[in-house]
Amino acid sequence: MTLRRLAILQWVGLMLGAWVWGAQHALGWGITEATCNSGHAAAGIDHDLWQAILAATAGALVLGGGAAAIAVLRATRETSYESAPPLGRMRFGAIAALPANVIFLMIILLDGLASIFNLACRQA
Amino acid sequence: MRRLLVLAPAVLFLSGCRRAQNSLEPRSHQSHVIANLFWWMMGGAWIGLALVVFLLLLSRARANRRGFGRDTEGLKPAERPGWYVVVGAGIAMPIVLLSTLFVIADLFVIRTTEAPAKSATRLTVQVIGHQWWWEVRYRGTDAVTANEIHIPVRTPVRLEVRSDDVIHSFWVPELNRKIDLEPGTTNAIELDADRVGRYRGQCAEFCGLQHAHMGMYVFVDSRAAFRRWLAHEAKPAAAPESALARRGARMFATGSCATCHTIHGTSATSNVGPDLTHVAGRTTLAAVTIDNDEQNLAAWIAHSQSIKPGNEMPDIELRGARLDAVVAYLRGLK
Amino acid sequence: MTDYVAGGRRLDEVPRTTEAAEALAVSRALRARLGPPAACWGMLILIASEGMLFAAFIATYYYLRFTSPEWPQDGLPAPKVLVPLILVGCLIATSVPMQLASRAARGGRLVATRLFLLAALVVQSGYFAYEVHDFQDQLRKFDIGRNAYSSIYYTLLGADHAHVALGILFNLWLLGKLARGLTTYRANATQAIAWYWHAVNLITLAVIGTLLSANV
Amino acid sequence: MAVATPPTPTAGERVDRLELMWQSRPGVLGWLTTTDHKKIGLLYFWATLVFFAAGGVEALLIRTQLSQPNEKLVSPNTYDQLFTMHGITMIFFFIIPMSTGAFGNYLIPLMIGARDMAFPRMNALSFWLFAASGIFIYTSLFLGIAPNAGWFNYVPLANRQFDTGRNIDFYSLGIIFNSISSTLTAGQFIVTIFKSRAPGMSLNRMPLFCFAYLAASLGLLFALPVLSADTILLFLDRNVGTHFFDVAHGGSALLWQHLFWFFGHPEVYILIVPAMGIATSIIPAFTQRKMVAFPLVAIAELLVVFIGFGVWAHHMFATGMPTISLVFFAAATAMVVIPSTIQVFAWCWSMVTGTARFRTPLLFIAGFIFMFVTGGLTGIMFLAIPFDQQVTDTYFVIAHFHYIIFGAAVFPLFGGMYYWFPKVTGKLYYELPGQISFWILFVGTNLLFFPMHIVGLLGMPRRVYTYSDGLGWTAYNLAETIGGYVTLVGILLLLGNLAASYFRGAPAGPDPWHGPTLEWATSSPPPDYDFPVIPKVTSAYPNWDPADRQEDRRKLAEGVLVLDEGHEQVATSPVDGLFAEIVEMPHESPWPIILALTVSLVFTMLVLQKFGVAAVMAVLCVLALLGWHSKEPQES
Repeated sequence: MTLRRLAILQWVGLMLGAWVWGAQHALGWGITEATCNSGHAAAGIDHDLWQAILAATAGALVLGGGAAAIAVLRATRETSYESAPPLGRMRFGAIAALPANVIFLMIILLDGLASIFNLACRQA
Repeated sequence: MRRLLVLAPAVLFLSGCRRAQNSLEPRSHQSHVIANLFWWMMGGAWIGLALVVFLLLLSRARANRRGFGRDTEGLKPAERPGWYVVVGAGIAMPIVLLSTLFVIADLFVIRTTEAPAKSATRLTVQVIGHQWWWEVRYRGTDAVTANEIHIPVRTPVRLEVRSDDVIHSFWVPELNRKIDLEPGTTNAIELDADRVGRYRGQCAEFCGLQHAHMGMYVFVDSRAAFRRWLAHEAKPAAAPESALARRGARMFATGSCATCHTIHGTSATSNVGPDLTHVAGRTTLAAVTIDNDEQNLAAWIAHSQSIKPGNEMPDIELRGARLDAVVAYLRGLK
Repeated sequence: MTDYVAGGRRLDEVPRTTEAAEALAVSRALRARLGPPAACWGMLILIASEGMLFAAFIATYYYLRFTSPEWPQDGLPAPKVLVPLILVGCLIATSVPMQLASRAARGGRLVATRLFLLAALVVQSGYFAYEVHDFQDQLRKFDIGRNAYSSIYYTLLGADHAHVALGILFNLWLLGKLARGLTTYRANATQAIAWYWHAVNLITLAVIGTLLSANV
Repeated sequence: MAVATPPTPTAGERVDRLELMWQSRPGVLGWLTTTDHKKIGLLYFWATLVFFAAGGVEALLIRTQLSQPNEKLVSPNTYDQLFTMHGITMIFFFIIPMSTGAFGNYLIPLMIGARDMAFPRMNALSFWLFAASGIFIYTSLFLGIAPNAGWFNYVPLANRQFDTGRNIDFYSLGIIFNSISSTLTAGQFIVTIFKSRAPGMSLNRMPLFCFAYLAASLGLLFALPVLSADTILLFLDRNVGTHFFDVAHGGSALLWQHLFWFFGHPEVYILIVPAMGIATSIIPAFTQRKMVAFPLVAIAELLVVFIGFGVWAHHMFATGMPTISLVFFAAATAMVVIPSTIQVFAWCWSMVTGTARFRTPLLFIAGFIFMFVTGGLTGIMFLAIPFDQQVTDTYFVIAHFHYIIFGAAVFPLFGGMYYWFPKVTGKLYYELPGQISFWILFVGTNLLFFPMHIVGLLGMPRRVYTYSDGLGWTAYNLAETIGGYVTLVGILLLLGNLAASYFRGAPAGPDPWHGPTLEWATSSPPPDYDFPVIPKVTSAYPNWDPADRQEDRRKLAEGVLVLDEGHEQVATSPVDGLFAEIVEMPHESPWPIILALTVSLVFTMLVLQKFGVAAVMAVLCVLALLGWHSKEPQES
């Protein structure tokens, strides 16, 4: 694998999950507000369906990010995360990306589960 | 006289009654599940803390050993165990535990504490927050009271709360979690008490100078007693009986009192302050700040600003016989 | 000396950029440098913080919209669509001369830099003048204190115009500097200010888009 | 005869030239115009200590008022101003400026092998703005019209209708004023960490301290503008007649809370992350062991702030939002814990498998871990929405966040004061009093804050100026008050110890702890130019690479990377630390303090509602900026 593609994969692994979760968080919350508030946007949204689609897409993308990180890990098997850049830095980034993506995936799954399981617009 | 007989048992019961607001002494299904949730979480918390303290003590016990794990002397400590600990105890374990807690609390427990659906309960009580007292109305009746809410025992009650000025928060820990009183929107919460008694509550959202003195009592009565109370509360005020009280009534209607307070069945119909139609039937004054007896009532009328500084009611220029008259009248409003 | 390597480069390859005080030296120094100067990073910081400010205002707009039964409130007229869009188009077009100016400066071409900046400045000033005039017109129709809609409408618009005005001041200052020749410092400034304008143009697009969304 | 070729200067001569190039003006004028990150760090340190004292006095007055039921020490009005100012002071004028302004300013350039910040004059500006904003907001307290609606200042209580005085205008303007300063500091750190690292210090070789400060700075940069937006809207509502928060005219009261907590929750992580950074620098030094799972700790420090942006509504669980909205924030609240657990176990395991020397700094870090875990475990409980709704706005929450903000955010600051004291002063502190001060603080803090959990569960709401007897709160409150005074004793002992050590301490030498990072590679206190040679970096623990330090000494003799021909600093590429360019750095300048003065004039006029005059003052600011940029580096 070329160094350039490796670099791209490393940044995808490190950044994609973060962006995806950010978007899913804002959108998902926005959908609930739009569904339950008096504003126009409430018109005809099937809340649970949208949340399901959103969570599934976001989850898949985060998994993609994780896969990218793993690819970098395999490609840099014989370098240490302490060794010189760019390879050392890439391995470093890939290692760091794994827990990040796991965490983002968990949040997205819990979001989807809870927003669908709970009754729409019941006041907590 | 008959009215006195009705109220007497209640008064006797209250005199020997606890005044606490302890979230760990649940008196309703809702508070009960919340308290259970807490006890479980606290148990887990102690275990977690113990684990970390153990590691800290372990490091202290093994401190100052020569020649072990000094990167700086080329004696590299093993790397792998550290990774196992961090990934296992630092990532895997908490993810499992936290997800479990999330599912239990926010998917299942929350079903019990959520606001009830509009049609779910037969009785609906409206609570309107004011700086710094609670206005209480009973949907479908003329009953209006303040700071002392009566509900029937073992009966789900839908409480609809909103605020007339700033944000307050309705909180009676022994009966349920809290709910904010927002201006412009109506929030709801369910009260469903297990047993007869008096439960103390207090405003929980900072709402200005006298936030500290914005208490309330929830009286959980037997269903029969509640029906009697509600029926009586919905009636207009009793006519003054003694001459003194009649004089007080005139002064109330013509004086400054009527500019803020309502007494049903009289010309006083202003809604700035609490409704006084049955003020003598309440156990406390000024939102559970002082007990409702003759001296306190007189003191409150004459010096409310020194009892509850900054509250909306000014010190009234009534002294001596004139004050006694108004007090006599109000004490008659059972 | 020459055989020393630090941070992946032979030391004699590394330029002393800020010394350059004359067009040719500037272009040579900047070609030898890696990546944009700290000035541009500083500008990125400003852009990030201003971007968040507008993000907050725009979020406010939609939060108020979602929570109010009618929008615009009190039957106020929704803003006109065509003219604002054309104007924003003109403003965004100025990103081109700004970018060209930035490249010219780094290439040591002083005259070109001045001309591109001037071209951009003319359009930007025209846009600003019209918008200020239009702002006053609208205030006569309904004022900022009418309701929440009018409040957020004028706040968003006013904040955006303020940023355009600031950019115009930047360009004036820059032209003043460039009147006394080209230095690395001025080349860096041109690059950073070009970035500022790209950001302001995008922000303007977002703001106008938000305000026009009242029509749908 | 080699007369034509001048003799190459010796190392000594080169150092003399650096001295000459970098020395700053003597005396008061030198301090007013300095751009030296170390001097600015010290200015921050002293200024924030003053605010710490103010906030502490406020806290003790609050505790004394609550020591027993129906106490009448202060009036309700005074009490409201006290707890509001206590919150504002400790967050905006003590912890943030102490951890970023003081520690960050002093240490970041030393840790990355730079000679100064990327924007030295902007650095000075941010300090003077900070000082001015502090004076600005404290003026209101001395006039008796301080902010009085709590540090999160909910509307409508804070709006004109219910708060007619100037109090809240001081709040909104003071907050914006202070945000400008914090934003400058944050941007400063981000650019410095990305652009000024010594060549070769790629991201995977950057000290964890810098990761932590990068995280905190990014957090500030993206959170503060939202707070400014919120306070701007409030200022407009109160002074221009807009209706953002006015329900009667289509506004929303919850809007304030959303915007505020979008800032407010990241803020609490921003408070804690520098503390984590200090912990990750003290632990390796006192265990002589590299941090376990370095990459995970690094990413954890960034993640805790990033995910912290997604949890804000867990401060609003009782506002009656729909359950399906709340769960998004509850889920994030659950998972934001993971980065912290990663770090806790990394710290603990490093201490277990290293050779821990429990000197005072490490004691404070151990105390920090204990307090952080305690506060964290109560924090976890808030992801259970029903329980959060039961205890929110009670003393249970007060207990939770004081364990985090005092126990976890401030203890490492104390530990750091001891740890870097030899570097800053060149003297050793007294060990025994140091350890005693720790134990007093540890006991006092737990006595002060632990009973708050119980009293909260017993139903005591926060922000009550008094309470009546017979609710079962009295004994706990008394205990808390006693704990408060014990804590005071501990702090006084700590400061007294440092003061005594400053005058009588034994000389420390450059590296008393055999520390891992570059600040220990230069003399104590560091010279104005920080390092005679731009250091070579091949790992995240450069001071434990003796070969590289040898090479630095050799380079000095040969004059390689000494940069003694100008007031110069290296700039590198942001990710891999490639050597990008050599840039001339600005000298000390009067413009920062002048600009700060003009800005304070603007804010003063705004709070006096003299908007026309304020506009004129704004023109002065522009003129000051023109003066600032009148001189270019190559002209110096």
